[in-house]
Amino acid sequence: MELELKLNKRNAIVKEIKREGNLLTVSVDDVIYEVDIVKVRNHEFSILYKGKSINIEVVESKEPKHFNVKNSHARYEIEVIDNEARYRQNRMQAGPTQGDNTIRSPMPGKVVKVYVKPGDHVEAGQPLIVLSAMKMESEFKAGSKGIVREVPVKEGDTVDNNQLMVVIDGEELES
Amino acid sequence: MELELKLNKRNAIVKEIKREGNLLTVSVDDVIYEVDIVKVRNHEFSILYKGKSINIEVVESKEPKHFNVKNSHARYEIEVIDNEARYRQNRMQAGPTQGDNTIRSPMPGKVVKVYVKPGDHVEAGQPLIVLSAMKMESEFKAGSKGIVREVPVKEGDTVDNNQLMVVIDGEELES
Amino acid sequence: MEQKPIKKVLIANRGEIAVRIMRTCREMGIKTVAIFSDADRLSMHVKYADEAYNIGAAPSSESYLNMDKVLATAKKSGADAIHPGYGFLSENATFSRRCRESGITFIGPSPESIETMGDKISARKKMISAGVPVVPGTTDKVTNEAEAIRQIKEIGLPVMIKASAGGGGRGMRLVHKDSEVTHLLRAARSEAKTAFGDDAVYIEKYVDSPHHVEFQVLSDRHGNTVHLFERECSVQRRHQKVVEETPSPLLTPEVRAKMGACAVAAANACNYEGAGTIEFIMDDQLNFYFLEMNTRLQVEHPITELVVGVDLVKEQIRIAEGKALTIKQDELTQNGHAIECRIIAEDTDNNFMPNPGTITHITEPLGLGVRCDGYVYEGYTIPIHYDSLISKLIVWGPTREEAIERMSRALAEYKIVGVKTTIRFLERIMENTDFRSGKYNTHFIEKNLAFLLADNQENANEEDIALIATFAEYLFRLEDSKKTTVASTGKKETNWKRQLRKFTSRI
Amino acid sequence: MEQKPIKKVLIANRGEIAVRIMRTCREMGIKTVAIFSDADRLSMHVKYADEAYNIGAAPSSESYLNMDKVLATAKKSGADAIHPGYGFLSENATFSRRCRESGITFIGPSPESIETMGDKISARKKMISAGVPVVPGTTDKVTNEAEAIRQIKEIGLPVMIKASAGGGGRGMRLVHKDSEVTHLLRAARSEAKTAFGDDAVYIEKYVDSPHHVEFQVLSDRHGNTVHLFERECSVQRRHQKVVEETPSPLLTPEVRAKMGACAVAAANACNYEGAGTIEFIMDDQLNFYFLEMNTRLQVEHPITELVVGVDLVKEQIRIAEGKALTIKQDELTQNGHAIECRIIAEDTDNNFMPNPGTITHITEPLGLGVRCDGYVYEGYTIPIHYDSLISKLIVWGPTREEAIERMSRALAEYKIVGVKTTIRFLERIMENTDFRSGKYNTHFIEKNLAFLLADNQENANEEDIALIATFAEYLFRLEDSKKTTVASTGKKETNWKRQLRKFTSRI
Repeated sequence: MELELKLNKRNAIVKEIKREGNLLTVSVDDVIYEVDIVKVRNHEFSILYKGKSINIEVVESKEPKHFNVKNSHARYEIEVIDNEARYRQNRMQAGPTQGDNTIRSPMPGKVVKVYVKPGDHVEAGQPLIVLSAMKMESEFKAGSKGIVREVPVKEGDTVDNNQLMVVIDGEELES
Repeated sequence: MELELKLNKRNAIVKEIKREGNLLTVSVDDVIYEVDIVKVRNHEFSILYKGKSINIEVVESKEPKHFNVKNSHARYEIEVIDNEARYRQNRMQAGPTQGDNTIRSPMPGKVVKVYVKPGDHVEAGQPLIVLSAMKMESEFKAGSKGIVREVPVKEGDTVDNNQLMVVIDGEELES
Repeated sequence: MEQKPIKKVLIANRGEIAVRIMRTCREMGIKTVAIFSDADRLSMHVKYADEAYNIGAAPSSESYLNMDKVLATAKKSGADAIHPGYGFLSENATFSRRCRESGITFIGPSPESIETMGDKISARKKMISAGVPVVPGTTDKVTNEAEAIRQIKEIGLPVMIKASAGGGGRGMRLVHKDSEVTHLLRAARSEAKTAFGDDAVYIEKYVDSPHHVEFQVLSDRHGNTVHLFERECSVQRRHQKVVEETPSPLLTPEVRAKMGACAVAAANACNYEGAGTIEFIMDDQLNFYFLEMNTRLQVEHPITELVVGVDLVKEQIRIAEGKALTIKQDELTQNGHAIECRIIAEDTDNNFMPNPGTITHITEPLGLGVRCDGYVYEGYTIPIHYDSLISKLIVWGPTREEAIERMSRALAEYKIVGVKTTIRFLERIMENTDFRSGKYNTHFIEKNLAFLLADNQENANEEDIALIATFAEYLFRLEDSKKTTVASTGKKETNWKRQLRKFTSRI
Repeated sequence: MEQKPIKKVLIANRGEIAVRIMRTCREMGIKTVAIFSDADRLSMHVKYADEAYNIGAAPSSESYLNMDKVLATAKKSGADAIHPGYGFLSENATFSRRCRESGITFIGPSPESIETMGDKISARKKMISAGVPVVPGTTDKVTNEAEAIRQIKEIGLPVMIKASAGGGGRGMRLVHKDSEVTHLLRAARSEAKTAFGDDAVYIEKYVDSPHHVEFQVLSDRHGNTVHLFERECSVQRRHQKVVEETPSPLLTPEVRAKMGACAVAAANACNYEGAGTIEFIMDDQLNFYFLEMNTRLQVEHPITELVVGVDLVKEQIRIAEGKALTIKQDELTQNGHAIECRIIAEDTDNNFMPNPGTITHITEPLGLGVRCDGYVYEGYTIPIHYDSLISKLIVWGPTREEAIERMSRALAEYKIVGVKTTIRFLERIMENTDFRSGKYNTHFIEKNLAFLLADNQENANEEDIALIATFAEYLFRLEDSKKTTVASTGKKETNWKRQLRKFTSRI
């Protein structure tokens, strides 16, 4: 198998060369690695590479095919670039993304204030909604000018992680 | 739902009377209990009964429909008596059980010695097999007189928990 | 005096502190009663207690802060005492009074002590009369310019001018130089006038590069008070303590003795009973000033326990029973060094946003000199309604250096998956030279923020290894998905299975 | 003398002790190398180490005991020292010698010390010449009856007569009364003659109701030796220690001082270097006799660490580096009380059969004064090949009583699902009056077995609650099974799902 993975600005090709039990030989771009790799539990890998014992946590993030990867002292966000991702990337390059004008909750919380309703004109930077979690309040602002299309939450609602809170129509409509 | 449960010599009938969210009302024989019961994780229940906070561990044992149940200071072995179990119980009362002459491993281990082979006549108490686990050896003896029918393990084998090691034919054949 | 043994304690709190208090009760053979809101049925303190009662809806105001319900539950359960923990009702004089009126022992100070120390002005006056240094400044408001300038001269620069009616930073000016005095004073008064319709001001000495050093005290009702030395709490972010240690790397034995005497005097001045903390602000020259008194157990009390060898909750209970302290001041010593790190559910990379959610995995650090006071467990969902403190990691070592090394080791062992935490941020604090040298004040985090947020990248290979692990994750999931076909799905399907299905359906 | 700093240590061990040693190495900034057998790829020590190398098949003889492979791995990894832990190669003089010959620092004593103390006869003679009391008895074998009777008189009853060529209990007689001497001596000699063709015997004082008390020592190569007081290890089952505590509830300060001096003399007599333990047997009158010396770290070393405040592994490493001890005997004190309980994977209800298997859940106890040195984790399968010790739970308290209460509390918090363990058995020990009063000897478990195996049943309601929980388990499973239909199953299916399916297919 071969896979394109994106880490910051780097797009790396990882290719399986050989696999025998725990021993996996792969190339990462031009470098060949032979590692002893075992999945300890859902999120945890134990890797032995040239004798070094490395523990790596691989957790899928909110975004599909994005992984938060941690070793003992560094963190990486790695994206799997497959055909679907490439298609999405191309679409995003084609025009302004609809995502810019969508406010989603970055964490579970309670909606304590909603400043706008569908049909309102908003300017960039205008406060839209206030979310409270763990005794801290966070205000969310419009990313750019537009018209509020949808506010699927109301004051007092409890929202989940990554839940849609406000949609603003900019120049183009969501497809 | 109604269930017959066996705890030592007691056969108790537990019957669901009402259930609303975590609140479960049941009768145990003639006594009615209202409990707040939640399954915390696979093996763990949290029960509030008349204010008392009780943590109970319910783990299925090797035997089908037998549960090892623990609270903070006592252990119980509880068996679900359903039609299948009743059928089994009746059969067992009808004649000597085949199980008496079957040696199974009580734990994972390594077979270090096999004293018998199929066809051997054995006396009650005669050593059949030695299992080693965690630096301790345990010897298993014949429960009664008979003829060795099967020894599906050999020296050096690793056995799992509850794995069949020796079968001895007594007066009757296994059905 | 009357002694009243405590047999059953209601803990009017939740989270790690409720569990910590119950641990000591269990060791003392005292029964424990938990109270819980609708959001906390599966919280650790409910499972840990001997008894547990629901007292209302998730918001604190409808449950943990509802005095009527708390007191009614104490009555119903037959609890003879209430331990308030920290936060919630712990520094509420009314609650202390209502406990007394209900015949329930409040494990904490009298309402009178709480009231005296809870009001900043009255506390300041008490301290002055007890001979405890306070931040130099005007005791009453100043309404004319000449008097203000005279006061500023007397206090000495730098000073902070604060609008008497003020708040939120308006009408406030920091004065560093003589030449600025008149100009800034007028600016402050004018802004105050506009904002609050009142140009009266207070003037206070401004403590530059301040250190936050606090002293633990214990007082019984028989007139005995001891202090259990200091805690250095200068590692703060937005006035929230992040790391605490004892002994303070700053104090000399002489200053320690002077501050300890002041702490005892402060407690005695308000007829204190129980465990309390005198907070001081200190400058680089080790001048110290009374800041406030916390009339309750502190979050960071465990570092004192490890270095002094005293169970503070046990002492609180003994004092509340009316017993005399058995601890003598001259028998107390500081043995070794202790550090506490607060493990908080927040996203340090995203402006320290709180990060509630479900713990999918937790491995707590173990071994010599490591104590972990937490309350979350695998599968537990941290509610959005309460504090974001997940646990406190406390280590002890014979020296400060060894304690820091041990803390680094323990933080590296600490694994929490499912919510973002401050663990890595704390690891970076332990690696920071300012922290390691012990030369830091309350500006520490602000000053070192870039360092603290950065990763400690070792070499390029590691990036490749991370890529390989991700590759393997993708590969293994793909293989699993080929082996399994889920025909229909039910509630019992594990998260892992559900994610797997979502994931593979996208491939 | 030469000092050689240690930068990288190979730990020639596995399980909890390997992890415990690595923790200290990490705190000292020393790199660690793990070795592992085929059965241990996922063992905690492999994950904890900086480097890890496979050294062979599962049986110890082919891996952890294979000196060639261990030494070759040390060379390959560039380790400059080897820590043997306990068990395996830790008391192997040949291994200590081969390390020395390979230029690798052996963190432990010289081969000569190991040899001297490893041979019972030579150790006994060394002790006698060093003035350390040994169990009174004949130094050489006795071949005639008159001489035997003379010796028995000299030693004093009760005595044990043992066949010189013997073993397995044959030719052994315990003599209590004068009137039995001749009769039992003849019986022993006759049986010895028949069994071994040799009627020579040894005679030893029989220590009735014996206590096992041991002293920890540290010796450097500069001639300094200190003892770190005693550990009481009389709670044993089949000569395996189960619970250890310090201080011993038995010793007086005078006897403690005398034993400590003997322990130091014993270590000096064999030119000891490193951490070692002198084991004594003691009778109810506090007469004590040298039993043997363990020339390595003990399983129960943590209780000493908690009470004396010293990291013994750190001291071992410093001594091996050639540094002089910085600890002075007269600065050492026993601070408070510590107890260790060994958590073992065995079925106490089924003749203490070992119980390897997969840990499906683990919750370790936390909080003030609790230390847990373990190595298993959720999802880990304990191999059948090695020791059944899962972890050691160690508590500290200011007094013995408080330590016992804390241990009870901690044991109650300790949850392990998937394998049977000694946790409940240990809880019962903490509840036992003989143990609580401190009046116990090595017969303790045997004497109290019925109590220790019994449950502590409170009332009839509890039985009903257990029935209700089982009912709910059945009910919830049934409901889940109705919601889910698994069409095909793959490898990734969780245990829970698989069990559910097996279970419901039977309904």
